[in-house]
Amino acid sequence: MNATDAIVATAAVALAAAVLLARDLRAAAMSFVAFGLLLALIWARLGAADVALAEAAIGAGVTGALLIDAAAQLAGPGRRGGRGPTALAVGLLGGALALVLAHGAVSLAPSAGEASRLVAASLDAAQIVHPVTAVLLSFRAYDTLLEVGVLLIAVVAAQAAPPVPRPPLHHDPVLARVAGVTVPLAVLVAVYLLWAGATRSGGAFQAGAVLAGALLLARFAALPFDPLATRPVLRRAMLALGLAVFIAVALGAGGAAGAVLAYPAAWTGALVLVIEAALMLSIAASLVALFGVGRPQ
Amino acid sequence: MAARMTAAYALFEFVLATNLAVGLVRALRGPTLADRLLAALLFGTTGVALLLTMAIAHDAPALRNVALVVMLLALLTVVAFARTGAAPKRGTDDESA
Amino acid sequence: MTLWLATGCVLVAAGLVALLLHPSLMRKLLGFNVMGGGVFLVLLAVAPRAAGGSADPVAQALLLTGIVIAVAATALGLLLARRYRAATGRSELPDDEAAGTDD
Amino acid sequence: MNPLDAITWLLLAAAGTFFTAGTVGLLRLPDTLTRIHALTKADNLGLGLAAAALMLQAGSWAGAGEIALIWLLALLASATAGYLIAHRALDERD
Repeated sequence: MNATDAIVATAAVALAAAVLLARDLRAAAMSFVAFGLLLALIWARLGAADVALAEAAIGAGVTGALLIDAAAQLAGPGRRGGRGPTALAVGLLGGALALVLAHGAVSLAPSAGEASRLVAASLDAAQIVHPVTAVLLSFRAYDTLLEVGVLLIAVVAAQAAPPVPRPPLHHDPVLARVAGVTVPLAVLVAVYLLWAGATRSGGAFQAGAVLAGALLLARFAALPFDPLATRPVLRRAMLALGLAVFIAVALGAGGAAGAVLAYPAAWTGALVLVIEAALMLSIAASLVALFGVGRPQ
Repeated sequence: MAARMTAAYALFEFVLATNLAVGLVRALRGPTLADRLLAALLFGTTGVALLLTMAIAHDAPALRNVALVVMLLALLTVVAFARTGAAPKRGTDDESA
Repeated sequence: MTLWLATGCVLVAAGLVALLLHPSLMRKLLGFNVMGGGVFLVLLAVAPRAAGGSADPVAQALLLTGIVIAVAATALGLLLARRYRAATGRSELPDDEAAGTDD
Repeated sequence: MNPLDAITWLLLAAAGTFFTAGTVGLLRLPDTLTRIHALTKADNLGLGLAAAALMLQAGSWAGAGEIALIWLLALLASATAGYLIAHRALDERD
């Protein structure tokens, strides 16, 4: 364990405290942005580049913006919890829980890395180079499939509630110009991450999150070009695309390969890329829809 | 990689982390929301430098992409702050709902 | 790794306590997110490392999906909190049911 | 050590100095408007120097290019942030 790690860990705990104890909800949201950033740093230091990518895009980016946005509307006469004997009791129990967890976690037998070895050994059979992508789209593909379903359900639930009206965004020339440069770049980065996912860190989730960030930036900057808002049909199509394509491939190609969610060896690369592209679009559209910024009435 | 360079990277990482920790004071104290966001952005720049250093020190080029994404989305949080925080009039929703 | 394990456990406990104590819906969601971060940290800390220092791909895949689901749940929760606010004018739960009624 | 490494050493040292200056500024400067300098000036210079140092070691043109792109993005982001935050700070002041 080196000093840098210790400092980062301490900072993360301090920021968590800032998030949970801040008087003002918006201040808490600000601190959460920094907290998400520190988590991304921690994932990077723990050698989980893929997770760090997702955290940087979602934890620090999308979630942070989401919280800042919501805090502006939910900020009320901030009656903070954490008073009286109940609070004390819960606090003590929390401390005890931390100790128990820590004890349990520390006394865990160090993993023999069986799973890692299995993945490494099966990569050739799966015809996918990047292990994380192989796990997500080959070895545990049904997990991913179901997750996309969950995401879609969340969006449907969100759309069921009538949108909360919000003040319109005025046009800010500086912002529009900056977004005009950044949004296309972000889209480019998303596509790059999608492509990289085949061989290195990257993939549908990271790319989808970055794409969502780009779309949200375009919305906040009130850029004129916003197909998701102006074309409900396109929005719905983009939302459903991921699950639809995934299932189609699972059954179609699976039929050819003799098992659901199995890929014919020769086609693995192409099929995985197709699924990931569809997933990227759906994940991005879902995050934007859940965000609810400037949702069409 | 020369041992000297690994030392340089480790030292630089430590300096950056220390900067993060000290900058925390502003993030925690505020006083205004703008100050907190400013602190968060400073975390962003420092974090990006840290990521870029780690990308080379630990030979993990993927971390460069992480830094790129951090920079891209830092803008999103700023814009979200500037656009939505600007009108925190309580009950805006209630009137229009 | 002990450092990360300890950090993760502290985050989990702190997030849970906030989730239980705060009457404000958004603060509950913040607690839920901090807690999630802690869980991820523990998961990744116990995950084995490859020779190159990169973490176990299975754990990474698990966290990737977890992060996306967490943001989806948070966003949904915030939308509901807004609806609640628009409907009742309040963004907090009454005290008697303050505990554990998260998304 | 070879000259390239020596230059990297120097640049990293300078970068560290500027990052520290930025942090000190963030803490010591009197109000929000002045604190914006810490981000838009000191830290960006620090990041620029660090980027230069690391580009020397990137080992590939693509890597070096990406580092440069990140720095340009940092400039753009912090300039925009400075503009937007200054507006908000003025609003909050009165």
